[in-house]
Amino acid sequence: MKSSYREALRAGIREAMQRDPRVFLMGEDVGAYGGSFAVSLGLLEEFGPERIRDTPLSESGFVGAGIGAALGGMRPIVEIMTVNFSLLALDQIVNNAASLLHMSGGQFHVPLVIRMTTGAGRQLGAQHSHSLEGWFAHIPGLRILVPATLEDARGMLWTALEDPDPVLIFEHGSLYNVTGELDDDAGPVDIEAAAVRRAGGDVSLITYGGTLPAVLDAAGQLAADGIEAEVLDLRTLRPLDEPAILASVARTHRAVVVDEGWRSGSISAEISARITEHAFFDLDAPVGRVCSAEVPIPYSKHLELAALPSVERIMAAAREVTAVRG
Amino acid sequence: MKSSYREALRAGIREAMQRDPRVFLMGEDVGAYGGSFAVSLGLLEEFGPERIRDTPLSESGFVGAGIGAALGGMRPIVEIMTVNFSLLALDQIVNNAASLLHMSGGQFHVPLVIRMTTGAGRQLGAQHSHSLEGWFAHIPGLRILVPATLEDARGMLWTALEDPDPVLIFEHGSLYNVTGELDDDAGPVDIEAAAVRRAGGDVSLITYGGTLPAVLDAAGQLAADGIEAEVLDLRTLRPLDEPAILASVARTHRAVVVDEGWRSGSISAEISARITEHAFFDLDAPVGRVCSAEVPIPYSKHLELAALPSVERIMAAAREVTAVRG
Amino acid sequence: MSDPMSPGPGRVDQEHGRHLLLQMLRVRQLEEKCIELYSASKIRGFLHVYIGEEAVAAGILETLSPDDAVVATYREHGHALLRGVPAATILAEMYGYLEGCCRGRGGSMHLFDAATRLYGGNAIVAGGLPLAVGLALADKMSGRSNITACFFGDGAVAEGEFHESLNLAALWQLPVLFCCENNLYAMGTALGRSESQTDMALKAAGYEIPAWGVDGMDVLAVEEAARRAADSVRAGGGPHFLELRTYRFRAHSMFDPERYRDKAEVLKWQERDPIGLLRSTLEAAGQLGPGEWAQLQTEAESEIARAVEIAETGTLEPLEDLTRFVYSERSAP
Amino acid sequence: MSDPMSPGPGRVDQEHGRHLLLQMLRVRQLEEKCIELYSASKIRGFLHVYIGEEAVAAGILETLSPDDAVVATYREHGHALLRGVPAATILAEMYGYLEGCCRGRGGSMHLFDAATRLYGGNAIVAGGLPLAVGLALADKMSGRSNITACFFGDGAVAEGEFHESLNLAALWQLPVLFCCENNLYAMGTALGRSESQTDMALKAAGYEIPAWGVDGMDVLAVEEAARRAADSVRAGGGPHFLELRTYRFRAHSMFDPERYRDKAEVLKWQERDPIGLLRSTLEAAGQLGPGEWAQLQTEAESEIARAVEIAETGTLEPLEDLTRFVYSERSAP
Ligand SMILES: Cc1ncc(C[n+]2csc(CCOP(=O)(O)OP(=O)(O)O)c2C)c(N)n1
Ligand SMILES: Cc1ncc(C[n+]2csc(CCOP(=O)(O)OP(=O)(O)O)c2C)c(N)n1
Ligand SMILES: [Mg+2]
Ligand SMILES: [Mg+2]
Repeated sequence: MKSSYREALRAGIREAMQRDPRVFLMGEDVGAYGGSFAVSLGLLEEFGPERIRDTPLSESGFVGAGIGAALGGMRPIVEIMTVNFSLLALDQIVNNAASLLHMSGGQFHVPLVIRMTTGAGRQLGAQHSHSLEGWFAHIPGLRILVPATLEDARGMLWTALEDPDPVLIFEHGSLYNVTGELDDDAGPVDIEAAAVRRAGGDVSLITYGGTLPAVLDAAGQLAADGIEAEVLDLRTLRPLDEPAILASVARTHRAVVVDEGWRSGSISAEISARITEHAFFDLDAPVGRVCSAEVPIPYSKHLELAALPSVERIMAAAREVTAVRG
Repeated sequence: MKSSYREALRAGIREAMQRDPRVFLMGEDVGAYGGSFAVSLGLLEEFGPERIRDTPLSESGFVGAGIGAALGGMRPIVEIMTVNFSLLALDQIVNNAASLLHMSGGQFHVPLVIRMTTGAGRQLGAQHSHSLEGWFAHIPGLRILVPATLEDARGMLWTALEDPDPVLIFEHGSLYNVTGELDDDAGPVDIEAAAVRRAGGDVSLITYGGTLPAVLDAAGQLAADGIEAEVLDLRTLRPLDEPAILASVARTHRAVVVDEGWRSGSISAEISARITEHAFFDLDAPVGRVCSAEVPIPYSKHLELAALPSVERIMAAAREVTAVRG
Repeated sequence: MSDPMSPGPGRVDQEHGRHLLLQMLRVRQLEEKCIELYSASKIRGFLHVYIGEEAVAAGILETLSPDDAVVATYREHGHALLRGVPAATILAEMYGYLEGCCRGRGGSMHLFDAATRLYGGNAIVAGGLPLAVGLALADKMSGRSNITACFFGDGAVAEGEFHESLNLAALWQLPVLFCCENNLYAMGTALGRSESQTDMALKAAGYEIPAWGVDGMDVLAVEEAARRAADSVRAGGGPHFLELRTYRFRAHSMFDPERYRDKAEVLKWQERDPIGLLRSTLEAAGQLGPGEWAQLQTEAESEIARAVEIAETGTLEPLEDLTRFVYSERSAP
Repeated sequence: MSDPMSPGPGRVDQEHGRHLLLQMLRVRQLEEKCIELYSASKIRGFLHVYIGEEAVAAGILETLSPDDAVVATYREHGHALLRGVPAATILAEMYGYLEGCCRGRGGSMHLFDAATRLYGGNAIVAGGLPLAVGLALADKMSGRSNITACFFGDGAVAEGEFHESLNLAALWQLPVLFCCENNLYAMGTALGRSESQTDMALKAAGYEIPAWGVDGMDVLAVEEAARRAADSVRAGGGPHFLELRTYRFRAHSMFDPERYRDKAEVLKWQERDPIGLLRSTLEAAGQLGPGEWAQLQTEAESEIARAVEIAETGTLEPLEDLTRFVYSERSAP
């Protein structure tokens, strides 16, 4: 069956709503507007305004309400329109959602799913182009998912809803229109393991979410030059699938991490540090990183493109690490 | 002259207020209460309520007002009581303070200083024990300072106020009562460079702020065992003084980074990644990290201590990297 | 059961009056003990006591059913105790012991108890309000007739989360009873220096939430108002807002040197001690003799003394449990 | 200068009336052009036009002095134009050209201009309000008599930053003119589905801020109300709040399929087109003949046409400038 990433997400939401009456979707313009990125289009008509619940502009309020509803036995899916606005809800996410279980000595679970759009690339300017999923991955108590494929867009939600703890799902804005084949019986997927999206023995290209297409593209072009890259799609940023990362590096002895966050303090720093910690003597070259330039993302297209990871920069980084003779 | 860290901070604020009529201090309970950690004690009497300005509990509001006042030509010092509450002000800090200059094409400078207490260690529980300065260090447009000594507590503020861009100063709560000698004519200090606080050729212990005392302690004890550690106090987390870090590693070929943030995605990951990137072939062992356990910090003393970096864990990490034969 | 609030000769049925008095005495006694234990370094961290404000929690919690939910602040020992958490469990928590209601991980500011639906204990001012909205939403969506009582201070009113929560609750007509414990100060900041509009009922009108002010030192007035409000909330009347006008007799926390207010002001308020007030009311109505007063005091004292003894026997959570409950534990496959 | 609002025969002095009409026509023309350019892929990103709401910015900005400050939203092309930013500079910004008011880095949502004290252009709903409070604080502390006009939509009212900002401004009696552009929708969310209390004046009363509602389609009414409010703010009367009742004739942005409202509703509002209204008023008073109307239209059209021509000649910022202005540039030592 042909499906877009957006439709795959919608199918996942619809199925969850059908399966479990405790599930509901809440967020800004998820209902009457049809979803700011049309993910929830048609669901209001199907499930009604109680379960497809438009909220006022009040990110801290409705995210906190989602936490409360989860405490009260519901299974809320809270949509924050984009990661940029999640900054207004961080107190609730960090101080309540992530902390309540531990702080209460195991008494209060928060079975909440928060979805949000992340990333740049659509000329939306500095305040609308953040890639902050790496920040969230710093917080114990949260699980951070980054679906990059149709299968994951379709299947991660239900697994996340079955998790008794808060799960954040980051959907890269550039993926919504990606279209492809999706199995008719595509359903829930595991949310623990990274996935090798391309095999190759010369270098591990480690990435996730919005940059996966560019990395696959780069790997294809590198192959033409005789460099076989293994492409690892992280799928989950917290917890990181460290065994999968190390296994890949054990095969290739070289790694480049690609993510759209600003380089300093990005998730790629963590991955680089872990690889060095655990596979130092396996490495033939220092781990490379391809990230965004450390600037507020500009509106103008040429500057925005220059700021973001590109196929060219990924290829250059892969060439650089493979050129080093370990 | 004898001074506490708290008094040194106060002297810095007082001097700034005297030097420049555009400077004022604003925050929760900085005035009538005397400052929640007594940093601003007595300043209300000296400078009056216009310039020592108590605010309502509204972190986003008064931080944003500080940004606006800076745009309007003032030189505000905004005190956020603790980093824990800064989560409520992140939108203003990230989307306005850090972005306005770039986004406006260089038109609008934000000469704002934000001070806040950070860190754990005083049995305040999960919501009052965050160490999130590493998070802020991820944001282009901000400068992040972490005074660990009396000189820096005294001297960083004025230099920060002279900076045309937003500067955040993180004061570790465990340092306020630290007392020592401070030069009578101690004044502004540079805010660009890391400082070697102890020389030693066997391993670089890289740290900042609240963990500096423990690292110095560990270094002292390691020396008794014949391991000479160089202790590098970062002083600034953004920008990082990368040359100083690399110079230290060039001397020692081994490094351990110590910080109180949660390990995954901490500033120590960035430092580890940078060292590996730039000094891979100089390194005799993988870079070690000593961070906080990845748990919401518990109240009970024994668990809290177990969660935080300790002298013992620092020593063990130093021994581990020095034991590796490169 | 007859209405305890409209009795024979006095303002309150004798038995119920004594019950309320005891409730307040229990809280007072617990708090006095906490201060003592803090001075003895048995309790650490931040400690905020409720002395002077007992009538608020006592009057309001009296009107809740066991299935209702409670959200409170870091000044919540009294709420926990009156909600039914044993004093020994509360104290053990503050000692940092495994036997505490949160295994010693929460401490004074974070008392949680699933059995009594006490959802904290929140150390972020106004941070509990959105949770209360969500708890009420869950109740409403599930067709349960529970209500959620949400306590917060006057200082919380300035926070954005207050605003967002009141709007959501009113917009969706959720069963929340907002209880503003207006003790006139947020740490050292007097209400008039933190709110441009100090009339809380007018504030609430900005959200179309029925609201009224209550003498928070008069437990009978509090209970009456709370019952009226809670009944209406439970009947589907949407959120209600009570401003409880009270005063904290002690410092904000154990670190507060109280530079911001006069001793005289404190003394004036102490004349309206909620315990003293109810005692006088009962005495004037001939419902409380000196022997009975002493007996209530003794009862409260011995409960807390016994609780300390039990708490003292607590144990420390094993170090290897540090990382438990960061995530939920799953049964092995 | 005579009061332009109380003229001879009509509601407004003829010259001033035509001036206001031209101002609105200029905005309309600019916005129509933006849509055209967006469809031609010359403008990208998010584009929000002000068509239907022109009377609001036109009426209010008329009452400001050059030293006053303006804070607006992502729907701010009109504010920028009427504040004095040349149309060519605005368009160049949307083209992403170096000649734009932000070197092409801001785009449609982020027009900034130091010369006219236009502090954005903010893409975070309610994110500009705290800035406005701070700008006003700086003016007040410096003894300057400037005021800050802060524009925001009805959707912003639900945000915590709205609440915190109004309280701060009122508490400190700061010279802010809060201008709520109530166009009844926040994207697809009708006001009644986002606010429990839809009477904005009552909302503002919750902060003791003088507030009144104004017909936002009638530029003369807007100007009159704004002048009264601005004068009072400038005279030290503290913040004032205007609710401008208006309507956006177009979709929220270029991505909005407008599923949430009827075409009929839009048509009804279009009958009260602010440009049409003022035109009728002037015509009825014999202050505008058909030739003059055509002349004003031509004037607006040719200004914008010329601006497009200029904008088209723009250049791209050199790639090596990408990292400039992340931090301030210091003169070499
Ligand atoms: C968001 C936030 N900001 C600041 C603080 C520090 N703080 C703790 S209690 C308090 C005063 C709160 O006053 P109020 O809400 O009136 O409650 P009360 O202590 O009087 O019961 C402050 C400022 C905090 N805990 N959370
Ligand atoms: C904090 C935040 N949340 C969500 C959005 C997405 N968003 C952009 S405009 C808008 C609607 C705002 O409506 P209103 O304030 O009424 O202004 P209008 O567009 O009607 O002029 C929304 C939800 C945003 N930009 N910022
Ligand atoms: Mg109070
Ligand atoms: Mg609107």
